[in-house]
Amino acid sequence: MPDAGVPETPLEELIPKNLLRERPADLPEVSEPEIVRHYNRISRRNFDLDTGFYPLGSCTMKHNPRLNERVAALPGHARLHPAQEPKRAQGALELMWLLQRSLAEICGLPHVSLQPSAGSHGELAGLLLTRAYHADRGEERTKVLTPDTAHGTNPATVTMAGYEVVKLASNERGGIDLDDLRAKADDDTACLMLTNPNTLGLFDENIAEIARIVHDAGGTLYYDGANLNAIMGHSRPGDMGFDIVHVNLHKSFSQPHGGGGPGAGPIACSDRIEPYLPRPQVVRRDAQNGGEPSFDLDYDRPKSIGRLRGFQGNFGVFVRSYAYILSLGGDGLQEASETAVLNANYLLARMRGGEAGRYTPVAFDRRCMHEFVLSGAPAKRELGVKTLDIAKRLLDHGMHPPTVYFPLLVDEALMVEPTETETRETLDAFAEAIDAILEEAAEDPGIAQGAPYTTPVRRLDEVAANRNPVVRQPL
Amino acid sequence: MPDAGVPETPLEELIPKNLLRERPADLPEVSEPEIVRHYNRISRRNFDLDTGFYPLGSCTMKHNPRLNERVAALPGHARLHPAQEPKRAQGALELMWLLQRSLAEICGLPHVSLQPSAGSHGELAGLLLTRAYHADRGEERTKVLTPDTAHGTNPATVTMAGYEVVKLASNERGGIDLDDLRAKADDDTACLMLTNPNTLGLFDENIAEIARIVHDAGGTLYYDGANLNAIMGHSRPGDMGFDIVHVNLHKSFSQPHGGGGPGAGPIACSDRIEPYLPRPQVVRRDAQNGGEPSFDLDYDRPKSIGRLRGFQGNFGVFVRSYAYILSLGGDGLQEASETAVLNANYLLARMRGGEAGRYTPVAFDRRCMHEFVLSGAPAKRELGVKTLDIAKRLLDHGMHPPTVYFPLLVDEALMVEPTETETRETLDAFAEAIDAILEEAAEDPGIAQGAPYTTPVRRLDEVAANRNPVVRQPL
Amino acid sequence: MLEAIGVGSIEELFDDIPESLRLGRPLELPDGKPETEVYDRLSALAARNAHAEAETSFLGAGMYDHYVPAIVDAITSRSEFLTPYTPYQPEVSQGGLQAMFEFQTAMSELTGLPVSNAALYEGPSAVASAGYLAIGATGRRKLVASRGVHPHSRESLVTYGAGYGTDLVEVPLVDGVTDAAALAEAIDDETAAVFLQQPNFLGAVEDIEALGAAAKEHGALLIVACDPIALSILRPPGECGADIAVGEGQPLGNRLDYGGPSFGFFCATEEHLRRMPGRIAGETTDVDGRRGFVLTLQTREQHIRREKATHNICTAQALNALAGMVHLAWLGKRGFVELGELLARRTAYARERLGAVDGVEVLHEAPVVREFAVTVDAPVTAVLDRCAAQGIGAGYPLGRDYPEHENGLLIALTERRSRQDIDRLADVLGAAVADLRGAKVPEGVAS
Amino acid sequence: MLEAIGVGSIEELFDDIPESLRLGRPLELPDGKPETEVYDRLSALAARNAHAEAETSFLGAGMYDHYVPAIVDAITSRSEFLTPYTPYQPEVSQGGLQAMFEFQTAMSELTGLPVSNAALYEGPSAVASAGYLAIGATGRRKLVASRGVHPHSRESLVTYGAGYGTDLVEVPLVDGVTDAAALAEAIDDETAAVFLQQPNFLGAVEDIEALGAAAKEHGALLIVACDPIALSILRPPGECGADIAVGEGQPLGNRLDYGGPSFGFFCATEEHLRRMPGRIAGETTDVDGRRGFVLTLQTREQHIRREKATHNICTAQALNALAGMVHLAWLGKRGFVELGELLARRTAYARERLGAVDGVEVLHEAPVVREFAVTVDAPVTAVLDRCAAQGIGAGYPLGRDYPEHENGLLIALTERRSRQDIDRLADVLGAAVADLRGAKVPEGVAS
Ligand SMILES: Cc1ncc(COP(=O)(O)O)c(C=O)c1O
Ligand SMILES: Cc1ncc(COP(=O)(O)O)c(C=O)c1O
Repeated sequence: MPDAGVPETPLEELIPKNLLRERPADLPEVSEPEIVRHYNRISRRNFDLDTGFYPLGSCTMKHNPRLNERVAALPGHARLHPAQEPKRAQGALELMWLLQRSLAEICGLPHVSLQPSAGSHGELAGLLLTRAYHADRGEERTKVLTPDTAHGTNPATVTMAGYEVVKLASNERGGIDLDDLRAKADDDTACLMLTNPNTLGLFDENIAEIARIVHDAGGTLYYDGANLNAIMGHSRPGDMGFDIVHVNLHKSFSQPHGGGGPGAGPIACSDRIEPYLPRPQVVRRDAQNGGEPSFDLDYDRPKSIGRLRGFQGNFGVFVRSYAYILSLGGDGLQEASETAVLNANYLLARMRGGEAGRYTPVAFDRRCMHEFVLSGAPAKRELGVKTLDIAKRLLDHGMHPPTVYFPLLVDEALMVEPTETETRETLDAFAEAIDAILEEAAEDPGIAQGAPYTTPVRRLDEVAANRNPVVRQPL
Repeated sequence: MPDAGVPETPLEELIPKNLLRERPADLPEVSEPEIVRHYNRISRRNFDLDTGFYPLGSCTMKHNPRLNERVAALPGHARLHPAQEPKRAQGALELMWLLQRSLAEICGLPHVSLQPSAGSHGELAGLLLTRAYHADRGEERTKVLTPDTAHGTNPATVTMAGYEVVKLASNERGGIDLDDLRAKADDDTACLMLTNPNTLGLFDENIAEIARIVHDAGGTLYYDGANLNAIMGHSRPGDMGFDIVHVNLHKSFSQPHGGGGPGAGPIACSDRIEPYLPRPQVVRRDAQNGGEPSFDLDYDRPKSIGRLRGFQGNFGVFVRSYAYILSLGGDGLQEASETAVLNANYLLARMRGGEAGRYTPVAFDRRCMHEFVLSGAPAKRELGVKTLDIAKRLLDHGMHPPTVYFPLLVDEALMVEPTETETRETLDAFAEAIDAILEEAAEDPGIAQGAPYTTPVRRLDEVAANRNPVVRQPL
Repeated sequence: MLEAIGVGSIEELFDDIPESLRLGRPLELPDGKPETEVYDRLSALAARNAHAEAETSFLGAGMYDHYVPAIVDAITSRSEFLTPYTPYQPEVSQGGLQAMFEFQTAMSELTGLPVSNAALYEGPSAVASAGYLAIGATGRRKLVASRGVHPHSRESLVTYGAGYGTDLVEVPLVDGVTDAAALAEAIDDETAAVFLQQPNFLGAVEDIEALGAAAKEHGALLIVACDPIALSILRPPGECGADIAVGEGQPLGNRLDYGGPSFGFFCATEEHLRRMPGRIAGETTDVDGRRGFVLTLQTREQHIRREKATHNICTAQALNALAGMVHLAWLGKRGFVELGELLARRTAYARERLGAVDGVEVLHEAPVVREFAVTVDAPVTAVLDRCAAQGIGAGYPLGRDYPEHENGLLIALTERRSRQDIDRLADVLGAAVADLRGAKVPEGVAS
Repeated sequence: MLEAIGVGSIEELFDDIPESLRLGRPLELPDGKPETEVYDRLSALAARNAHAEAETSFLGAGMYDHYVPAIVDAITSRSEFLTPYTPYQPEVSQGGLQAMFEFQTAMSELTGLPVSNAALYEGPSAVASAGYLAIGATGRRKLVASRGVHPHSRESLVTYGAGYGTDLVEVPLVDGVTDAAALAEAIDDETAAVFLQQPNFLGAVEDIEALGAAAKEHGALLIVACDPIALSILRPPGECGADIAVGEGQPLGNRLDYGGPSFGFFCATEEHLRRMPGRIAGETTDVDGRRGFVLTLQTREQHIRREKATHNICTAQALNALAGMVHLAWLGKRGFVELGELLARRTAYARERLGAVDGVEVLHEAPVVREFAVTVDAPVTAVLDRCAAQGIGAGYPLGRDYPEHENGLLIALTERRSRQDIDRLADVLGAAVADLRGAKVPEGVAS
């Protein structure tokens, strides 16, 4: 600790004793080398994307370029105080403005707010925008439609935003059942929240019609951008008719996932939603006298839904994602989506054959976009091996399992998203591992049922953890 | 690759074809994520200090503070060109000058050159200085004395510097046999190279007498600073009578070892040696008009032995070591040595008992300084388990073995240097591991003989590697 | 690969997208650039920010320029922590889970409350999330907040509250601290929760226990937003009757980053465990009886309970929470207290020193830990510009958030601001005020 | 712990040091400082250097401001590579050993020679070490070096040679390249080795094969120091008859660092394998038949052979060699060639552009890859100062090393210096020369 350099007044003379702590917080008291060893050691008990294949569906575990970490760490970014006067933070504001413009172009919607901190935060913003939009028109609507394939954050957000969930059925192609939609879209419908391609990895071809139905009913259309990685440069939510979009910068735009964050969930929207965007908004002001434009935080937004959080959002994430967009460029982003879709379809094609084709068939027999969903139901039925067992056994093969048991629509679901940054060799190895696991299970299902064997710990007792929660080290 | 931005002239028009490469170098052609995965994966096949105990005798594997990496990476250091004009590199030169002054104080000798790149480079400098010193006096001496405990670099340096090695015997306390020294020190003696404490971890109490004998014979006294970590702030080579000292910044001054470098081996010397120091030398020039002093590179050193390498030395290492010296301060360096000696003696005390005391007794039954040497001879004789076997079995205990089979003087040597940055718990665990190995070997020597079992690979065939060297990937 | 799929071109893979919805042109973004050019471009942008390496900054207002120890970067930049996702597969996520468990333990210690989650996004949204919990727990819809609560937190409460239709009643400050009488007055049996901040936005240490009594009386939850660094020396909210303690985690191990990413913490009494938002790591054992950790009480969460979840949060700020934990471990039990003491002493010195400057008046005399408020006798924006020109970020102007303190200035310290820095601030600020005293704010300058 | 040892105080542990040799006072160094203060102190020093982030630098002369890709830092900062020592225990050092093996493979590819070691300290001392090998291999003591060899290398040869008593004969350059006739003349049957540099110090590409013929004739070893980046497009020394190729590895993945640490490489024909200095990783198998790597041919080394070792080197520059390897892998087979082509084209452009500037004359017309020399018609030190004031590091003044080119300037490019940078250099340099033409060097300015 530095020398205070000022009088060593007893604390009690500065702050009344009854407001002071009696006993210090019981923190560890260890030397720096011990801290380093501790965290280095436990770090090795993690599986990570930089070490192995991580086809976690819906999560877009693409490579995280280290360049982005480097530029985010520049002192001009990392040590910039969020309350710095805008005129002394022009670089940061310009960066945010440029990112806004880039995302607007990618989403096909003119306005962007970078404030939300993750996808679910963007969803909440989206529904609050919808509410403000309707309120401004004197309407009060109470329902939000979500398909049965929706990610859990969608319905959870609906509730948080004070709406009621109305579930939509899927059709036989995995898209929205239009009849069901027509039946449910009415003047109480505030919004339809949709992912497209959806969580089955399938593009809903009826999207234009869906948009028409919702808009005709007076609702807004919200795009859950978790799957944007499939369509960058190919198709834009705004062009599909969506009013509001969130983008997960930690998915399509390469912010590292950090073991569960940080991320960011900027939202893009159409003109009619714009007045309600969160406050403050980053704006460019053109110079009166033909000079350089300047950038500012605009608080003067009387219809704004207000703040969703402190300061200007997860700026460090913006730096990384903007660096990523600059690195790839428009051409590179388009190519990234193409390769993501190519990789998924290649892997799907490989897995249509072999043991996988038999025991874990694709849930909807179509070509997929950037991910696909298998059903482990036959494996469960015929081999006695559940999706969970397959997932656990994959760990012994040194790979991270796909997302499992989601979407709910698919029995024993395995949701596979390889991303564009994997090689064909890796995809082949994955397909082979699944085949090997199923083959082995046909011989002896007990092996998968007891897996994993080679991990730092084996299957953990989650029931006990829930029943008798120990959520901190006892004193 | 950036756009050239200039005409795409065919290469052959710029450089004659016969001077151009016909086939490109066969480098890997892989994507960034694959490179990251490859190196992350193989990195885990290394044992490292940040993860476990590494008591490699003579190597001072102390904790490497990450602060030092941070300050070395500041652009003002990391992107400073070595040929920058001194007036535009004042910060770097001042840092070097401050490091020189610090090392001079620690070594007790007035002059320092930072140029040598490691200990052995410093040794070479030292003998070339000795040669220049004698030559300047019209003397030509041909022999350098080294004790039988000397590190291999000492005799190897003697040969490289064009001298002949004369070996000195050790006495029963592990120090230099004074009679042998008296017999061998004569007017052909250029130098005595000594480590003190020596490689047995023992301080040679006769050092004043040794210095007298060598100096009387007209030789110089060279201090191999590998063991400086034992005595910082307690005793100084200059005060012991040494003329030239090298300091391993990668040992006592916390530069990370990097899997075998980089390091740096600055040398300190007395007034009489100073004229011969390598060129250029960092100097401070006081301002004529009472202003700030400035720093410069002094090339005008007519008696200098010249350059030992390019530019100014391993500056990045200087930054780290200077940061380390600032962090610890004079008080902290002294305490570091105290704790290093305390830790070694504690561990030695622990190992005097138990199985270790019986099968791997300390080679010289004294208190030690910062390290100590055990002899595995009884283990070999009585258990059939060699020092190598014990070392390999330690790997299964998750610890790096001590230095083995050095110093040569000790049969089946195990040289243990715990350093000051280890905890008592770690020391205890090491002692227990050795006891466990020996106990196990008493039951079944085959276990140690076949060890290790839990490492990425097991014992490797070094004989085959030597006999039929494969030193690159075949095309 | 196309062959294996059975298509002739990559284009074909996009056939499901109706022609009319295809973009049909390249994105209007520049082409990709090599790493070196991207680096140069971003460096050039970064160079246009007056950051805390370039000026001596006394800005605080919720985020603080603490020194982030080098080991924080070393540990959080390890691939093993940086690149996995949420630990859905605990067998290969013990590193992250154990770090969460340690974090929960530390936050529980800091706040004096028995349970902590593994972090939310950041401070103000954590305050709003606490409001959401209170509404669910009490079935009431009225929220009462001291004006000492961070303006961003109060705004977030209003924004979030728009969804479920809450009222926010604000209670004024007197002499820098929450007006106890007005607070008691504002709380009634409809009140779901009462929000205080410790220290409050003006830096003053509140008497949480005394203020909270009225909340208890009416069955409202007492929710305290706190600066985790101040909890090194202040009585923890859990010991003052708080039901929930939340806050901005940035001061623990996280860079300023122009406002994020950082983390929000959320601690509560045992009673609210099953209503907590966000991930929680719990201890358990594996089939071989080895100790291990899992994400626990997941039935609170959106991926299991969907519309019945207690919150919608999914991706949070795990890496930032790890940074916080490493920082706390680095400080250590003793060092953490020493840091708090250092700040309290330097802040006391600074307030006295600044208060003695002509044209600068201390805004309140309440006890402070690391931040205090003054009023300058000149247009504050102009004063700040003058200071900035001398390389000093003199503080946060209070005018926008507290119109009653038009020329108010909030001045924050960290261990990076030495006594010499404080003295220099006093000199530079004093000179600026002296110069500008009586000057009018030129139109359009106040933002 | 003292009790376990059986002493009463730590002091006692130092009893072996005679009283008269104890320091008996504290070291005259400041007391230890907290991390934040050390950081500030070092930052302040760093800020006083005109580094390549702060100016547009055309300095080269053996070290170059290439872009070091971010993954190099990410990989070399991993504890697993950063903190172990030399892989004495191969079972737990396969990461480092495999990296060495890959590095050896890459350097062998670059130089066209079959064997490489795992790196030496840096360039000039590697040149000197090659001289030492040549003397051992030939039993001769005369060394011949072109003046195109880096002055630091030639100086190091002299320094090292003082030990074993060698003569260094220097051969002049004509028209930028080694004077072939003079070289042939200088070589005789006493010559142990002939040293050339590719490209040479003035940036010129030498015809190694033609020049080397005389060495072959007299049984002298041909030793070529080379810029590894230039080897992307130049005929490798191994294909030009070189026995040994050495060089400064900094341009591969290593920061400028004011001159170090970087690495030196050392490749040779099979014949010299058992005389090579430094570590060498070799492939083998373990007892279970798995592929693995070990340090091999250790009987060359000091720790085994002591005074009979082929060199004294111990700690070398393993981490820097790893950085070089990662950089090469990142560039890739194609990218590496593209880099060489880019440099050759920009350098050709730059030489033409600069040559057209009034008062600037191209020093030689020999082919160049990434560096070229000019003479300015004004005192070069003053010219450099003018350019520096405009934020341009215009190059390396040749005067100290080549008095015959008093106002010579060596100008180097990397992929970081764009065409715009070159144009700006031309303008700024031109203006400076125009201004200073005919001016006298003020005394004491030339250093
Ligand atoms: C389809 C889908 N929607 C929404 C989310 C929520 O996004 P976030 O985790 O960023 O809050 C996710 C990801 O986790 C998702 O996969
Ligand atoms: C006693 C001793 N002397 C000299 C050296 C050589 O030092 P370096 O490896 O830095 O060349 C070492 C270390 O390796 C050593 O332990």
